[in-house]
Amino acid sequence: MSYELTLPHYAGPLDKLLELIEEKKMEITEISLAVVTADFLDYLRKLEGEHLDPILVTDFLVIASKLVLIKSRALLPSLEISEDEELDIKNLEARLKIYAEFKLAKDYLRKNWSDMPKMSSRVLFMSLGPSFYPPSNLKKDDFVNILATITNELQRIFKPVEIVKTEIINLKKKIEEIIQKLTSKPTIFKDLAEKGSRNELVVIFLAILHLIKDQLINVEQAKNFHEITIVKKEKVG
Amino acid sequence: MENNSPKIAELEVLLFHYGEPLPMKKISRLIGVKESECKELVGVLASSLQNNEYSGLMILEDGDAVQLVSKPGLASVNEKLTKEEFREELTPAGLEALTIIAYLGPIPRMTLDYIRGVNSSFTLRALLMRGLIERSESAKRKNIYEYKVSFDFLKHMGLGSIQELPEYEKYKDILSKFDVPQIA
Amino acid sequence: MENNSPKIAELEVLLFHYGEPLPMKKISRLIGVKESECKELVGVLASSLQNNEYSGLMILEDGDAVQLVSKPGLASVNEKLTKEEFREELTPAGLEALTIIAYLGPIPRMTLDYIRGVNSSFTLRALLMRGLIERSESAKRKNIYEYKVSFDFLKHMGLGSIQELPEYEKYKDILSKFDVPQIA
Repeated sequence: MSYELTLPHYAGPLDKLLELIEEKKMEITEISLAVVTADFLDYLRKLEGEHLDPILVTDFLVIASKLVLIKSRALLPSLEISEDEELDIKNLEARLKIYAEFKLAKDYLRKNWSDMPKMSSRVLFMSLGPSFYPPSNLKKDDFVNILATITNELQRIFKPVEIVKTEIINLKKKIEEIIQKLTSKPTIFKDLAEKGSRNELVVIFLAILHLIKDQLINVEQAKNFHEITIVKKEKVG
Repeated sequence: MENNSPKIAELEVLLFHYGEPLPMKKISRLIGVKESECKELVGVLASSLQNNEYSGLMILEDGDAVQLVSKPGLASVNEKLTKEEFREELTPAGLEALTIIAYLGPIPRMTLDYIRGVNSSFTLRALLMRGLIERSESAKRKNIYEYKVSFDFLKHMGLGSIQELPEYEKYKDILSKFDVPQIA
Repeated sequence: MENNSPKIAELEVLLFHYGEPLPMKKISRLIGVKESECKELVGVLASSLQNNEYSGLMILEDGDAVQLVSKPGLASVNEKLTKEEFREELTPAGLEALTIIAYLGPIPRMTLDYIRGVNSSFTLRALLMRGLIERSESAKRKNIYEYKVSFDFLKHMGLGSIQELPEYEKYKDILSKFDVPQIA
């Protein structure tokens, strides 16, 4: 229940994304998504800092990884992406548009909702009193079967939440790793991705964007289609 | 004469809601009219229902009390519905609720809803009507009803007491852990 | 066309007696008409009640089931009758999920998650517990639940049916307009 009960004032990731785009007075496109990526990540980091429900953070991370993919392509046009990822980008655009459409409908519901029902009805067989009609489809042994099903279901639902899926690597750890790897001499961006998997690349990008925000490093891209080099910024003073 | 129709509609809602015969005094108080006026309204509603061939309802006046009931010619269809409903076997929802109540009873509806993950109002009412469960006001909390299986049901299942249910202690323990969290 | 009024009166009596939403299938069988004819009778009764200013009752309907309830306009009497236990406040997450389910229902959780961009399992569970939505197994795919809003939802909104939501038709088909890939 935590989602419902502890986070009544937190909007979901699409809500936040829409808000950021609307703030910039932009249409929902791949370009505008790339533009607001850094702000979105910034917000996500704030959420993480508040130790909120891991499910919510995971929801944000899922969207964040798609955004970073979009951002990566905007920064690195040479980046090859798979058909699935291409679809993911198109999907995020479509989802956000659908989500935006539902905002009006949501307002209507909010305005017309009455905490107390506006109509009343009668209970089942109001005019009858109770009598005894035992079921014939229930045997003593059925109890245990029914209970086993219920307890399995409960255990499934209330199991401890897997904080982040294996695909999403712990951001903070990654940031620390990158800082450690960074020396004063330029490093080729792709060298940072040890296994070279797409997801890792994406997470690294995410981390780098954080670092840009933190002004710890400078990102230099000599020309379009060139590789990005990362230089650790000298501490001033 | 002013337009009385909202008051007449309100009168019908009152009778619909309570089901049982309502004293004229109570009606006048609830819809905010004088008792003499109330009698008039009852008269208008009664003849409106009587003359409406689409309506299956009528007003029954018994002394000072008024009741909304079905027209006499139409009782047989209701009997058919009642019989069918009670002849039917319990639904999966009914079996599930009955089992949880047997092992955890007496429990309030909230706990039952929480464990089942769905609203149980209708299911509870159906089990009550079949005489399989009973409800009573909670000793601890006012205005909260608690439900347990009926003695008749236990007897029907060939059980002398709740404790004779298969694996009673085990499941009572497991399910008790999923009690509703204390939240405002 | 033959005179339908006795059937319509029977229909009203059944709904009055049963109280809860009554499946259209059951009604057809009990009053001995085809299901298509039954839908027509429901329509006639609904508009007869709606147009009768003396009547405080109306029909709630969702295509599968029908319920007799009080009209939403009669707020003053309704306030006096409604018990506090029926109070339901919505959280932002609940409101968002309800909106999408109201317009697109019956929908599987995957579609809801996709549109909201969040995992909705706990929100769905909370709405189910409060009786504002219902779930049933998908007709097309086994082991997949689909969710739709309940009659209680309609009562909080003051709507006779889900089709009365503004721009219902527009939203109903919204997914097909956006070239959304196969989901659920």
